[in-house]
Amino acid sequence: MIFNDFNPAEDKLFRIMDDEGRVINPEYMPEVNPETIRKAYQSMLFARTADLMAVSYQRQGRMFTYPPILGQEAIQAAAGMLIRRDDWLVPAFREMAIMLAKGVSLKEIFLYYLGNEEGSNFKDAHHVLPICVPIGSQYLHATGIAYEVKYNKKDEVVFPFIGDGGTSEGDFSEALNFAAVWQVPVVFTIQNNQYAISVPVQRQTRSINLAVKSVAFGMPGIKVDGNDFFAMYKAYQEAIQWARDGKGPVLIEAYTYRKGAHTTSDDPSKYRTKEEEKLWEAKDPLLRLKKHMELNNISLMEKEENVAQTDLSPAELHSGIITKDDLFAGEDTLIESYKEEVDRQFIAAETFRAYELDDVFKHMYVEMPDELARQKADYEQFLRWKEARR
Amino acid sequence: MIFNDFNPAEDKLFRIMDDEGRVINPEYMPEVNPETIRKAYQSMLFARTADLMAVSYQRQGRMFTYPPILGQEAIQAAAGMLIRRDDWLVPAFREMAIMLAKGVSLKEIFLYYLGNEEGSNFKDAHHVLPICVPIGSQYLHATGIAYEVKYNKKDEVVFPFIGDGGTSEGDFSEALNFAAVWQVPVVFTIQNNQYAISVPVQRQTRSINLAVKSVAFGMPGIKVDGNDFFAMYKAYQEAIQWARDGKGPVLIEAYTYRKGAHTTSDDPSKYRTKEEEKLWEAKDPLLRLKKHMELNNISLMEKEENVAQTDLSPAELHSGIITKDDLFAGEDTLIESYKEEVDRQFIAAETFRAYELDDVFKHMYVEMPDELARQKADYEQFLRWKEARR
Amino acid sequence: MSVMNMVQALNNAFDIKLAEDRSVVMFGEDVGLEGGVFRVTEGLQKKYGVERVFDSPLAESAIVGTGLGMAMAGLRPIVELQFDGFTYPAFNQIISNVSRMNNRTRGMYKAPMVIRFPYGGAINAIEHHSESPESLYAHIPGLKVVVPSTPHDAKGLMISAIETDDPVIFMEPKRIYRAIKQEVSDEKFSIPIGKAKIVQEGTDITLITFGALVRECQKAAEMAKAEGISVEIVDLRTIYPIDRETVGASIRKTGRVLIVAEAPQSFSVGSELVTIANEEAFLSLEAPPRRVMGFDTIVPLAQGEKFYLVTPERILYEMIQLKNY
Amino acid sequence: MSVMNMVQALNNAFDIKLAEDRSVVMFGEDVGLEGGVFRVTEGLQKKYGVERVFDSPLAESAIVGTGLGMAMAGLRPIVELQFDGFTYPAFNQIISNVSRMNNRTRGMYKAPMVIRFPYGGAINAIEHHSESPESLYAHIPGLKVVVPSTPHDAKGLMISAIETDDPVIFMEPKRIYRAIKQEVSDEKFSIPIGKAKIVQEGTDITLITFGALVRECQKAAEMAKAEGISVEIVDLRTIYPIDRETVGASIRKTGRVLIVAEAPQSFSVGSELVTIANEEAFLSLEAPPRRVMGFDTIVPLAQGEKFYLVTPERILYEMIQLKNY
Ligand SMILES: Cc1ncc(C[n+]2csc(CCOP(=O)(O)OP(=O)(O)O)c2C)c(N)n1
Ligand SMILES: Cc1ncc(C[n+]2csc(CCOP(=O)(O)OP(=O)(O)O)c2C)c(N)n1
Ligand SMILES: [Mg+2]
Ligand SMILES: [Mg+2]
Repeated sequence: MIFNDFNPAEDKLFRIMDDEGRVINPEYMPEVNPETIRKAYQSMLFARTADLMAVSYQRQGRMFTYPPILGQEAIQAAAGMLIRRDDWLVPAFREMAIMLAKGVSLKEIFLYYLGNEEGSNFKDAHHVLPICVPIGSQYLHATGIAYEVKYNKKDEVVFPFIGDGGTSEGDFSEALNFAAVWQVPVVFTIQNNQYAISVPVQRQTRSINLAVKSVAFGMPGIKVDGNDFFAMYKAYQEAIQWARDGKGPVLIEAYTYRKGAHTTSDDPSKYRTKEEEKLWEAKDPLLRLKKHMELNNISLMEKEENVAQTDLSPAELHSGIITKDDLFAGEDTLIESYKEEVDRQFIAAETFRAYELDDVFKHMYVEMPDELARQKADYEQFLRWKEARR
Repeated sequence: MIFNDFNPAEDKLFRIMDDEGRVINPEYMPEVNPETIRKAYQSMLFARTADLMAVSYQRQGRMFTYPPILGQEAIQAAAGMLIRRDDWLVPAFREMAIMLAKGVSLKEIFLYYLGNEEGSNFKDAHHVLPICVPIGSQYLHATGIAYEVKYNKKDEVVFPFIGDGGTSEGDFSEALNFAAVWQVPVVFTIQNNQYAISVPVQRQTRSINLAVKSVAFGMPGIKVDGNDFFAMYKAYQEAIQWARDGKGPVLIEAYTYRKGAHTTSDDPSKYRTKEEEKLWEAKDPLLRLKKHMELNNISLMEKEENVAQTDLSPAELHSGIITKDDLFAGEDTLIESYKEEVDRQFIAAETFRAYELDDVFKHMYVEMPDELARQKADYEQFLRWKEARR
Repeated sequence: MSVMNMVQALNNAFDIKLAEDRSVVMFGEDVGLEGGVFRVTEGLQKKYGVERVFDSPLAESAIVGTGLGMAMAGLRPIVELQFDGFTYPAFNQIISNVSRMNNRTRGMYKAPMVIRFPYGGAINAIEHHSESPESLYAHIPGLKVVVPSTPHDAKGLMISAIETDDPVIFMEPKRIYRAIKQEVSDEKFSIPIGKAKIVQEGTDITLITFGALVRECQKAAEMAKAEGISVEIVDLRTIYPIDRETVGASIRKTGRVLIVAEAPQSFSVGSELVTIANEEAFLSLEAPPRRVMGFDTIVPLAQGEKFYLVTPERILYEMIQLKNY
Repeated sequence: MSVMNMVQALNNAFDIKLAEDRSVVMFGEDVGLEGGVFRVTEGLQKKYGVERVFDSPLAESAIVGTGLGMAMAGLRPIVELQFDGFTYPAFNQIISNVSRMNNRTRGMYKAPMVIRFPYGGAINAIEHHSESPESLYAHIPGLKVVVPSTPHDAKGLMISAIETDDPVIFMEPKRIYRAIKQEVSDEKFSIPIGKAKIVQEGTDITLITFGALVRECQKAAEMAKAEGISVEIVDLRTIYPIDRETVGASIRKTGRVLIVAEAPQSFSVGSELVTIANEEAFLSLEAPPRRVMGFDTIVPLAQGEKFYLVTPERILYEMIQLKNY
């Protein structure tokens, strides 16, 4: 069990791959075939493309705000590949990639940031909660959902997400405590991206790391290199197994970095250094997985399947037998196709039917009270007056 | 450092004395002279007397409610002997004994339970907060006070109290987190008396103990036998030193038992067994200290001072040289005098000036708004009308 | 039919719903084994098991927040907050999530849950055990706020509260938990949320009230009779959505209205009812609508409560002022 | 005198108080290094040091709860909650402790602290960033609730808020943080809490409002002039204690009153003002007092805000209804 081998109380960090993409802890390497790795990379690439485009839509004044996930793709790709359709995703607000993996459409996500509640009404996604803005509060919902799972003896696991800053909220602690007391199947993820807006994690807590908070509630915890796709994948595999086996909740700290701004209204240069950003640049999760694929002769596109599994040394790789360019030859074309897809989704969101007065009232209650109907009627009268005055 | 020797992560319990009053961990025995021990016992005896009488006043219908501290006297006696006048006491609601030690009068405590806010307006006590009923919320006040202490470079320590149940509230975690981040001088005490009303601590949390929650916030923690006066005394000595030295906060779990009911409105037989109660009866903190005093030939009253320091074996003790009765000869008389004092205080509370209309309004604001004056005047008009109708 | 007090009537409502609907679960501090500090859930854990009726750790935000999770996943939780004054740690979950999940997700996730707690003064309690926070909850869009005044109403309204798909704040007037006994049907029945009840008809003055103060109003009306004042009493039963029609009709009839409630008067249910009086019956008003309510202060500790609590005599006094306007 | 917007005026008030009183400290999420997400505290950490102006961990209950501790120990903390919708995790500390410490201890411990936050809609924000919770806080005994409408008022009221020994909820209308520029004295000055201001005199209708909507009312009054309606505008400045006298006098003069605010209308500041109109000016009322406020719904996301927000045109419409009553 990695949870035993990497005790957060000793501040151990679980990694499988180093920054150069080399497998440094092969005994923990999950069984993933090239196809899975390729899919992982592609999903990360898609998320990154969508993320960058979202920021640029906002810059163009076509969207109100957006919280980039840039740099946090590996965590969500790993979870996204392992989460089942019946499992529950309980996001905070920086989980675009795993929301996509769980069936939410980009159009819906864009619609939300275009200022329409219909963006939280997921048409195809199953068991995904909406974005939850009040920090920490979603963690309690996850514990409650997991109670239902256990109560009805279902084979489901609940996946709530939170940031490093969120661990300071009382709701975080209460949620872990209730989940542990009830022994319900929750895999709690902390995306520790080092900052809560401008506040670094060192001013957020004095605990040696965030995973160790699990000790306070009697559940396993582990600090994982969040930019290491394989480590995240393995950690989720074991955590999910634990939860599905009825052993209760687990806490995963995914140690990562928010490469972008907090949201499009934020300017990180106010509170962090270029040096720090450069340091983390080298740990970029896509870059690392790409390096790993190159080292292991895994191509971006499917055609290479027959070559796979052969570990080539970097020397061999550079000897010209298989060049880097060959392996990732299709990347630009792929990105172009992703961009087109993202744009299609964005335009679908932009051209979504106009917001109506009824949208303000319709869903406030399941059974609309007379009082709301009255207020709406009053407003309609005003609209008629306004129309007449023209 | 006992905090290193008794790591709560290994579920170690810090004890000095066994249930028979024998010193089992002499290396940790604090330097306390017989006079101190005598004072400790007497203060515990006074608290117990007052506590039992409070319950009986309530039974007589002379007081509305009361939460007994029965069984938790050693914790509060130890803290009470070490807390300085300038240190801050931040109680929950089951801290009668340490409130007395800090200068609150019994009259004031009774007045509070007689339903008068003047019972929280301590005339002689310095740096004592009022009883705080919303569980957990007082912990944050303590952290804030400690910020002021550090800010103004004062040599003070803050002593907040909470119950085992209270550790589940979000405020508990937030308070520890802020105190650790700010590195302020707080000695957090959890009185783990095994129950939160009817809910046993096993259903409150799954952590191996409560002291280990300190790990989540990066501060030392220790689980102490709360019925062992010496262990509590030693633990407080080291914790206070740590805090006063500017090393930040500390968490102490005092492992004890609520021998009485939750409050006078509660009936513990609904949720716990006679066997359990009997088991803990043997660990009674007064009984244990008494046994220790007898074993060590320390008398209840001062006259024996010359005899002290000589450790007599139980055999010697029972050989008739000094009998138990001799050492505690004055106990009944002492209890009688305590009872008289308690009764005097109770009567002073009972005969406190009558509650007036003005008491409802006067303190709601420091600067009373016109609106309140208006409401009061309206009511006075009603009173005049009522008077006239007679 | 059985004679029941409010505690028994509520317990009976839970019993009926627990028996017929496995998605109903109940929890909160001391709710399970002990049956709650007021014994409202007594015996239910024994009958339905610890999975369905259980104690939670001591954390109100978690009680409500996990309850919401359960509700979104398909259960119908009934959560207890131990006292009025301990509902506030859960305030963020209530206002930021419970009340708006349906709106936030355009109906994708509903929040069918009941948040119940004993409320109000007159039990000689310490601080935080005597509060009437209905105005706070009624101001929050997305909630229904219900307050029964009799055992019969408690049962019928609770059944409706459990069955509606909207979240309900259910305030139980603790001072009459056991004070009123009444014949209550043993069968399942429900009373609609959002409809007030005319407790007694009258022609001179309308008293609008709810919960424990209905009884005080009845006493005051009795006293007023001696003064020649004919009093109509409206028991709101539901604070939100408030029954504008019944309230308006009664005021149009009597022309004089006194609002009787226990909470601090400013920015309160009393203010809203004065507004409704204006909006619905302005031309019929023969005197300015009045409020007889708590002061803008904390409910005093036991010794001071006599000044704070609204008594029949004070209601009478206010009615006389109204009459003589 | 300098030309200042509200952000600058507030910053200036803090600067003055930090400079003259070492017991003043400021903290909250992102308040220190960054100067707050709206930059209201910008530059102050640099000037006064990290002990006096600092970032806290992310926990509102703790921000307020530790602030209260500091206040009891003799400091005068000014705490920031990042947005209106994030004040609720601190609700329990505010209602159960901050507002009542003075009362609980009969004056032994005071709670001189300012809890400040940006409030209100119209910035195209996501959920929880557009709320107007003044009615909730005004209903809580023991608090003063202050809302400025101009840079000048913001400075003067903030200085009073810091100096009073009572706890103050200070709501900053974020949509006019930078929208209004004005000459503001560089000297220290204060504006009394609890006194409303007549923004403009008029004879036909009284508009009662506060915060960002004062400006909208001024626009509406301009439009009304064209319709031959003379409008008096009362800017409350303080929601609690509310200035009954100024409000009452104005309504007695005009006989017609419209309350303009952004929060959900039921159980709101609007309801309280209608009540005051009745209590203070019943015999002068020529039409039922009206409210033009938010619906009883959540403030919609950006696309729906146009329906929700109170516009000058809607104010005008309501005034015409009032006039024609
Ligand atoms: C209860 C609450 N308080 C404050 C905020 C404002 N806010 C939004 S994001 C954020 C920082 C969150 O930091 P972290 O939890 O580390 O998540 P990250 O943004 O890094 O993903 C803050 C303070 C909020 N959304 N909710
Ligand atoms: C916020 C809050 N919730 C609920 C209560 C009601 N209540 C009073 S005491 C108590 C149990 C406290 O248990 P614990 O913390 O173990 O302290 P103990 O009573 O054992 O000293 C409860 C639930 C309260 N006072 N405050
Ligand atoms: Mg972060
Ligand atoms: Mg306890």
